[in-house]
Amino acid sequence: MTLSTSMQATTLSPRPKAGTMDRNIRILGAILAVASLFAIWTTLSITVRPWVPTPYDTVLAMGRHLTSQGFYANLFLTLGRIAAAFLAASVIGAALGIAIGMNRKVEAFFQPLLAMALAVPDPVFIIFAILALGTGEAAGFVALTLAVAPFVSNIVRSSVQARDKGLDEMTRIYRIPSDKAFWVSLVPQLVPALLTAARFSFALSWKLVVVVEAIGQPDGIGASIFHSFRLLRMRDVVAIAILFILLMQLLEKGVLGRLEKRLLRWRQ
Amino acid sequence: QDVPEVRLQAVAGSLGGVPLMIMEAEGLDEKHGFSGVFELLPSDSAAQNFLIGNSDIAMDNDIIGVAIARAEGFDVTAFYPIGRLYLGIIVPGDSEAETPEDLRGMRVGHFGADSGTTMFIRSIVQEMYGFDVLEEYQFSQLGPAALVPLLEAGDVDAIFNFESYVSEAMLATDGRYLLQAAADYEEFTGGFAPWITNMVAHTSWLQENPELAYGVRAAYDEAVQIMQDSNYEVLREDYISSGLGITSPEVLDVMIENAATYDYFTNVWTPEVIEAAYGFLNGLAEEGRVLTEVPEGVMVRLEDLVGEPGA
Amino acid sequence: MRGNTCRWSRSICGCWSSSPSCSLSNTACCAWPSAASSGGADNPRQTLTPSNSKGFIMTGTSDTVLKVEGLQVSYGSIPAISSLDFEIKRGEFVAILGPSGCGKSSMLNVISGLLPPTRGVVEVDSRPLYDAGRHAPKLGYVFQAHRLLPWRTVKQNLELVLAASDVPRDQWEDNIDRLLDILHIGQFKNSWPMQLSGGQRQRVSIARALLVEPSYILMDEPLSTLDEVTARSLRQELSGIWARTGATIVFVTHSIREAVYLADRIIILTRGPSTVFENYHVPIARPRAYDDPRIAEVEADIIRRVEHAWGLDPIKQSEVA
Amino acid sequence: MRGNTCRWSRSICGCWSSSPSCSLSNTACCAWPSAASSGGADNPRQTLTPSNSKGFIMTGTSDTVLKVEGLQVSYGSIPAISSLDFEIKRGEFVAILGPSGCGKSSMLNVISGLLPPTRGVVEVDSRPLYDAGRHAPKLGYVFQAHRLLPWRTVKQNLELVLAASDVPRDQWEDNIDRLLDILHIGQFKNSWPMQLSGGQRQRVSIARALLVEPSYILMDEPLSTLDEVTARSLRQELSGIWARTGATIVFVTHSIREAVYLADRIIILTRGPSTVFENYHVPIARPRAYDDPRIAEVEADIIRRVEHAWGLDPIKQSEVA
Amino acid sequence: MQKENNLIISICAVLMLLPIWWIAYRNTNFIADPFVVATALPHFLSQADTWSNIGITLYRVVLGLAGGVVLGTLAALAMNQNKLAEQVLSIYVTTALRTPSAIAAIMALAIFRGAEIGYIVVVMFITFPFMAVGLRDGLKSADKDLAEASQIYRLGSLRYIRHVLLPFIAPFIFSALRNAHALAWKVIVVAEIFGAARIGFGAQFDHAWEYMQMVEVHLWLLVFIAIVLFVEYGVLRVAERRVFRWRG
Ligand SMILES: Nc1ncnc2c1ncn2[C@@H]1O[C@H](COP(=O)(O)OP(=O)(O)OP(=O)(O)O)[C@@H](O)[C@H]1O
Ligand SMILES: Nc1ncnc2c1ncn2[C@@H]1O[C@H](COP(=O)(O)OP(=O)(O)OP(=O)(O)O)[C@@H](O)[C@H]1O
Ligand SMILES: [Mg+2]
Ligand SMILES: [Mg+2]
Repeated sequence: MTLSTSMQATTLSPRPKAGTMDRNIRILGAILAVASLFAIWTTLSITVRPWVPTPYDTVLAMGRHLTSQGFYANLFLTLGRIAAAFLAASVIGAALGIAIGMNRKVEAFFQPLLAMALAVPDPVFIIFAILALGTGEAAGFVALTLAVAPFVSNIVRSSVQARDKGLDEMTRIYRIPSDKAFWVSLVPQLVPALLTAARFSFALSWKLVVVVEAIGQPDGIGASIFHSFRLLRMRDVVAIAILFILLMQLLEKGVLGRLEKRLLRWRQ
Repeated sequence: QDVPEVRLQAVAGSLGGVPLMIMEAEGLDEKHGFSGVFELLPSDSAAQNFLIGNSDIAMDNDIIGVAIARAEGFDVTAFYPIGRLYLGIIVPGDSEAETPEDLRGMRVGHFGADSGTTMFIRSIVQEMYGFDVLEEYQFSQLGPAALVPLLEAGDVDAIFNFESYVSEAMLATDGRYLLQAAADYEEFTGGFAPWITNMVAHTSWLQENPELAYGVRAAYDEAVQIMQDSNYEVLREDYISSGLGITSPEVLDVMIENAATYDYFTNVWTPEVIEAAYGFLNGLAEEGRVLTEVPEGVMVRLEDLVGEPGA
Repeated sequence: MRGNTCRWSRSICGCWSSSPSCSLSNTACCAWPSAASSGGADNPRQTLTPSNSKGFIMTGTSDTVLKVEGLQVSYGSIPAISSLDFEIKRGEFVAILGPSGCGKSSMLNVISGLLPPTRGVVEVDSRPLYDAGRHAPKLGYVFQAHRLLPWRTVKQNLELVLAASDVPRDQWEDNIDRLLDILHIGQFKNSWPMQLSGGQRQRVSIARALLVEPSYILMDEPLSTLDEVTARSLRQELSGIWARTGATIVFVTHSIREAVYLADRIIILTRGPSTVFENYHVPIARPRAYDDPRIAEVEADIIRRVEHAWGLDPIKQSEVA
Repeated sequence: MRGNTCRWSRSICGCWSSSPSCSLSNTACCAWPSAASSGGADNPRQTLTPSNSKGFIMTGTSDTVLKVEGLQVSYGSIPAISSLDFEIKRGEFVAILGPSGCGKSSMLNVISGLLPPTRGVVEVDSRPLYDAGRHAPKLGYVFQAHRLLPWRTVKQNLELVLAASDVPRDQWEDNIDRLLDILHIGQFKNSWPMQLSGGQRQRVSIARALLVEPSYILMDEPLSTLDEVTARSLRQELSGIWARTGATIVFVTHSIREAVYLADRIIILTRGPSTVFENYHVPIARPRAYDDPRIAEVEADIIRRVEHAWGLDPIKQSEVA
Repeated sequence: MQKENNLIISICAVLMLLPIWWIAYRNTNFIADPFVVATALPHFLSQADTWSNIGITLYRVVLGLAGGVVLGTLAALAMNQNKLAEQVLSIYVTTALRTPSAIAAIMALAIFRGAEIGYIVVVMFITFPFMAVGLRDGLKSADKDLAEASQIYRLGSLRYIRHVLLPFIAPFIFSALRNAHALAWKVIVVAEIFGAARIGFGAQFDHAWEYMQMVEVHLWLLVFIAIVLFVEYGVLRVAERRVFRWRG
């Protein structure tokens, strides 16, 4: 494989009918992926019985959940928790990441703390938060935020440090007030990193919410999954997980995907 | 050596492990024809570990769990009882509550609606007092060990827990049983109470190793005998208290007192008891929350499954 | 500062475009009187362009607005500028000539306050550069690389600096349009920088520097990426703008002819680490014509001087294939 | 391709530096015979530089190596090049002149295969550009912006392209050193691009293009950021390199004089979306001297033609302040 | 000078935690006395057992993380090169990304029957999508100009990736690596807990937790933090400083 051939694929291919081609490829890709996943799943469900449920049982279970009241209540509860934690972690993490990236002193102060925060196993965060704050919503929220924010700030920090310093100088010369310069010069440079961070934070929030609900909350999707697991109902575990994963995927594609398209217009 | 190996597991910190500790310390395994590999596992992973076949016999499964596993296609069965219901609702000494009914609307800590402890307490309260704790109590969920500080800090008004945490909680809060599952239910039914833990193994293992199964059973009987003979003072042995994670002698005092009062272990495994236990399970299945059906063979007598010893 | 604004917007609305209808004393589109000129008699322009109003930005009696003394710049331990001394008067048009890598961009960065000097004094308006703070004069800087924000269109890039200036908002649109027209890039107002050619980007950068109505304009090879015809037209425009606004311009270029055509004085630097090789006063009266033979003469003269000073091997024309 | 390598390394080791000790027929440091020249009689250079060995890269009988027919380039729906037709002969030195934004860089990008044409044919060595594949000729490209890897030192940047070429490793160091010396940036061999001035970066980019011993060299305003003295020296070097290596050079510039001095032919483009305005054969025999009055004459002639064609308002010298 | 100042600040930040710890200890009943923990530390560290547990977990993390990084990088590259691959892989990545760690751990336990490889696979499975997403986003922002230059000089894919692309996305790689590394430690703990590990850091930690041996819990946490800090300052920072020398 030479560079020129591989790059022609990305930069040189003429794209007059890109629309339909793209669509076909997307559909083909989705089919390929889903089919191969299905094959792997089926194989596992035969070889690792009864741990891995059969796709058939799982689909039935999905149907059952989709028609039950409790599922939706849990769904919205968990979504709410994820949204709250995701927002808080993204905002705090991004703010911290920017501060650290801009200033060596701030970096020197926070970097070891962040590294430590990253090191603490999630269950510890959660349990300590519950012990300190009681078992209300606050504990889960604080634990999630504490656990996710350092990840976000790491990503943002790297990007801040890689920024184009020439643009900083330009804004200084033209006396663009620093708050404005922040929004028009720095933040757009960080957009790719912020989007990555948002993806990260969204994904981690979900992973953690499962643990939080398993350990400290009697309700929500995570609790349902763990409850099902305790009862060894693997088909329910997988069914609930898949349903929720699909929903989250829709949300991410819909919101983040659209945002990305908008924010990166200038790159064409 | 040519003595076959048997891998036995119990949940770390639970009383189900005490017979194992005694077997190991007193050499009861060799005496009964097997060489034991004893493991105490954290509660999060104990069930998985047994179900995937990483140990031969688990000492800490309740019959509800066995019924669930069987229903889901795991060929496991309980072949001997172990622990009585050394669990219940504990309140601090200054609590005004007298019966579980008084806790309605109050904050109660437990470690999961799907845990054996909660399920037993729930169905017993349902039967004795006619209400569902899951609906009437404000639950907080945390691991069994962490519930004790929670109660001590006053974050909850009561907890559902099992020994030795019961003793720890009593000591820490000068507390008492609001409901002692075994004693109160026996009193209510006039004799029968389900037990909590069992010796559980895969059916195939039992069929392949009948002598070993009998050997383990005998070793357990002897271990229980040792405890009862010493009036549970044997729990003061270092290897047991450290195995249970008890550091203070005061907790031990409470525990030994509780043990003497409520008797921790049982080896009554008669068809009648098994019958009654099936009845209990069927009751749960009718209600349909944790169980929808009671599969065959949740409990077996070795005599029925593999024939008389030495046969 | 209202006066300032008006002065600029007038020049934009009336005189910047070199259409024949624009006479030099045009005051039509600004009510602010242009007659109030005073001071700065030293400046040869004064006598040539009576309508220039630079008297109004003078604040002291001294008309030395930029003083560089013993300036030394090192990157790490490596010197880029060894020692510079020069002064620039208010309203002067100074060109900087120097071999590539001699420290011209570094010098502009010091003057603009972006780069702290390693040693030496830089005074702007009689204040040490770093004391200037809020009083720092308004600066336009055409960087050597364009430094446009790629995520803002041309118009948005320009609006950004306008928002930070004190040009009233209702004049933005007009000023932008006129300036882009002068620079022949009117049709790219709504393009992203990525969609522009090299020369077009550079012209947007020039527009940005002029838009903020600066009293100092630093330009780092602003016309180097433009074709001759466009460059000539822009040189002429720049000359006109300078004459009308009274701005002080420091203009780095590699085109000696351009320097001679535009500047009052050419500061010629030595090879880096640089010092001032010569302060060359351009002996040609204004108005000047780009193809005036005197300009070619002066150019040749300067070439002769620097050829030796910039220390390449003497050029061997005879050997060229 | 061994011959190619040798041809290049010879020129680097002996003749690129314009030291007086280098005679044009130098063969001292390369054992490969230089006498085997043939073909390309059309090329005026052939008669002037007998040692040039370009005959060896000719593969067909036609000496048209680049053919552009009906080339159109649009970005989205906006046309940048409306229709270009021209041919370039093997070993020709062609300069491209055109107003800023007319599509010169776009054209080089098409020729180099980076940008697919919207319409039209581009043939290199009689092969459609996109069929060339493995046989694609070796290219050196001096981009308008330097495009150096900021995380590699000058030397590392150069070694990277050498590693992808077929220059034997034991010649790298020498070739790099000589070329950097020619470009007067020998002392920056171990600097990061960030530590270089604009002109220095550009020169590293030139070094990169020449190092790979290309048979085609595309240059997009390579000397625009250099001072006059350095630029003159480099023009001369480039001329020499071209003569000795037989490379085909397409050279975009805004300096008409530079174009006249260097090129056999100047393709003058119209304002964008561009077409060919004129194919201007430079009527001056080689060797040429940069300050030859004939060059100034031709320059003035071209200026006159394009001034009108490039369609700015006629320049009003008289109005300049 | 500057560097020393920053070091002092870093140390202050860490030291500042000690009084906070002490205050927390005084005000809660589940945080251990820092002095008791400090006294227990030497003995804890002198036990061979401690080190063998750390060793086994380190082994799992290193192998799993290495696998995750390689897999994630390959996936990101493939996604960047080819639309079809992007579509297929993005579904795989999403699936892995959204699988709760505990479920992954349990499944791996069931599939690999508690074998060592199971833990490694879990770490790999959980870290790789994060690596892939981080890198893909980096690749998307890759500089087209430099790609074109590489094409002109026919660097070939390998050289292009090694010398142009990788350095360009290095900031993304570092943040992805940092995060994947932290995640790996978190996951291994969950995997060891739910995967019924006998030895290893998570197993010991869980064990201590089960018994509410808070001193022990704190000791393990300290070890944990020490390791991650070591990787941050001993490995990542050093590498970062080398790789980003050119920024001056
Ligand atoms: N990526 C792009 N997207 C849209 N339009 C573009 C893009 N690149 C160039 N153009 C437009 O195409 C035209 C030609 O651009 P090009 O860069 O080829 O000009 P040029 O002749 O090299 O100019 P210069 O001398 O200023 O470098 C310009 O009008 C420019 O605005
Ligand atoms: N950030 C830096 N770090 C180290 N050295 C630098 C840095 N910037 C510039 N230099 C060095 O300082 C010297 C002067 O650079 P400067 O950019 O000021 O030159 P210049 O006169 O503007 O050149 P040009 O005409 O090529 O733009 C050069 O030799 C350059 O290598
Ligand atoms: Mg410069
Ligand atoms: Mg161009």
